[in-house]
Amino acid sequence: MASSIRVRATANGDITEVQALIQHPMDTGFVKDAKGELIPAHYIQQLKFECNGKDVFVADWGTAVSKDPYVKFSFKGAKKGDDLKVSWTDNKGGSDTITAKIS
Amino acid sequence: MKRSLACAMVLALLLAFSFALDVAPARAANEADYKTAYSAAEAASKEAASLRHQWTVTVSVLAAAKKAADGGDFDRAVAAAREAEALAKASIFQATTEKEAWKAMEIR
Amino acid sequence: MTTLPGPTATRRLILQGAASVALLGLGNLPFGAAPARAAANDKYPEEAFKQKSEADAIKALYGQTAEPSDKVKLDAPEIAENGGVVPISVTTTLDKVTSISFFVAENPSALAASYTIPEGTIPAVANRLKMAKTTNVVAIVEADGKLYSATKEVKVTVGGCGG
Amino acid sequence: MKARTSILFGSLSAALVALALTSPRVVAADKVDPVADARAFQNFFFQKFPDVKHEDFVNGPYSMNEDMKRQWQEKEEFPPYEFALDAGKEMFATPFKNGKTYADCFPNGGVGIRQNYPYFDEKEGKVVTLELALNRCREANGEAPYSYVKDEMASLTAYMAFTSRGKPMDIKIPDDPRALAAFENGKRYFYTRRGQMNFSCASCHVQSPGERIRAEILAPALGILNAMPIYRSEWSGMGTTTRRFVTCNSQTRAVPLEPQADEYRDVEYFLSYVANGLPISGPGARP
Repeated sequence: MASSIRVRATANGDITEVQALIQHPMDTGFVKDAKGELIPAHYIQQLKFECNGKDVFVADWGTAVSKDPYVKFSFKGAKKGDDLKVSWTDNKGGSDTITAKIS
Repeated sequence: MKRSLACAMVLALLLAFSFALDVAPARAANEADYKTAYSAAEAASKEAASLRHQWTVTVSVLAAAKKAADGGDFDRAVAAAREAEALAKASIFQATTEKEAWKAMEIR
Repeated sequence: MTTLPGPTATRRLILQGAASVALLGLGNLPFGAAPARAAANDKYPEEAFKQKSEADAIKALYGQTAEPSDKVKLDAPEIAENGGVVPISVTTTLDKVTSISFFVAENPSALAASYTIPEGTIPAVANRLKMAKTTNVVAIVEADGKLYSATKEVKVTVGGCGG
Repeated sequence: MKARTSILFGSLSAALVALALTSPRVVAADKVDPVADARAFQNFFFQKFPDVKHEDFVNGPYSMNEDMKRQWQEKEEFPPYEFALDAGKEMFATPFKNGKTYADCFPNGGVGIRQNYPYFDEKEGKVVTLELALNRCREANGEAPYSYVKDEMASLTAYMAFTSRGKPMDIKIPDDPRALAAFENGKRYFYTRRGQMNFSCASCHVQSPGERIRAEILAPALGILNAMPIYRSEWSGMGTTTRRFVTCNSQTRAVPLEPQADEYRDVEYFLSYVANGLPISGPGARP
């Protein structure tokens, strides 16, 4: 199955811009399904970006983050070809990880 | 232009007439009253559907009428059936007038 | 365009700050004097995400109150295209930034997202949040141990003509 | 009950007002002339919105409002339909049980042809839309057809639309009376009022594009299908043309027709033809 994480990391000069889109329902636990039962909360709690063995960005998310969440940030100290490891864990113990090359 | 305004007038009359029906029966409605009101409403609703101009509210009010009748509340059931009939008739009127009226809006 | 928080917003923040301080006295908040959130702290701030009000969430997360600052540039739409996907981003010229967080005041729980900004990461984040209704979006930046905030009201309603 | 009848009178007054509003029109000769219709349709929008670039009309509400356009551009940086697009590409590549693939059903392997759909099938004497052709391809290869309103169909059409991005819409009407009748039937459906709200597609998308309907801005009718299928934040999911027609119907409280009903196929034919020349911008992201 293709990974749930799409990531684009482009380096120009010393600054690498990172964009990530993650396929996840991000259910809040307040929404009812067609049969009227509450859909239990199911959302990514932590998303971590590591590069060259160091955390470059850690996101702690609540239920107010949109479905198929998106985040954009930039950081210094990396160059084209370095590996960027992206991993997330959700409140049901689900998780996924991917390693992308900085282009 | 004059002609389409006239059609709207007829639509208004028709609705007023159906609205008046609501208050007619004095004694409590019984199953027979419900049956006649419901069948009239169902016929109008079927015709609206055949013209492919059915309204969602007609369907829901008709269902409400049936539900009320199943619960034995025939007053409410008859009122709902009458309203469903009025809605269905209005949608039939809409279908027939629009057969020509749409041209008024067309970009030429 | 940065909108400086109007006097009412600042007064409200201070008032809420005062209220929560009072609450502190009652020992309601488990860790009143929590240390400012260190950058490397990876623990998921469970408590902060449970707080309903924005002031309590800020208190639970950072243990202090924020003061509005025009160095925090919060970018959010005037009228949200859709309450489920509201693009919100923040940039700041402050330095030694260790954390950035977003709060949606009248959401079921105010804290929406909190980001740890390690050394070497540019203090700017863009994300898409859910908003329950028209309310204030507050961005908080923790720089050199102090908190700075920017607030903007975003209008939210449903679309379409009914059905 | 009282609320319902008051809404009824409300819609009646809306009807009266709308009827009075429509400017007087001389009844045109009833010879169907699609070329003239398309020119008049496009000129109406070009004159109504002189500062909107012609190819921008395909961006629907975003061609009408700056604040919305900014939110759209931010979404387009990493659009929410990425997943549907990748799924569609994968589905297009995976062969059916009998070894064939979608590419065998479509000219040019299904790549870069979306701008020619819907087309008039002279054998069948009816309009065939892209969604219908996809399901017929599945059935011809022994596979179960997909729902017209669910994600699988949207992923397929998203991929095919993506391969045609930027190509001008190019719908042909053969010199066949049945094709002209289908075009006219589509036009009639577009302008016919329906539902208790007594709105036609034109009431919103011709009379008041650019205006707000609660949180949303109404899209102009010109090029309104060029971005299909669309990822709608409101549905937080993909939507095919069929799903859009069905939901528009229920919003005006009209009972929707069955998917790929003749009227839906014809109105798609009409709307696509009058948008000839405008670029395909699918898949799109919308509020």
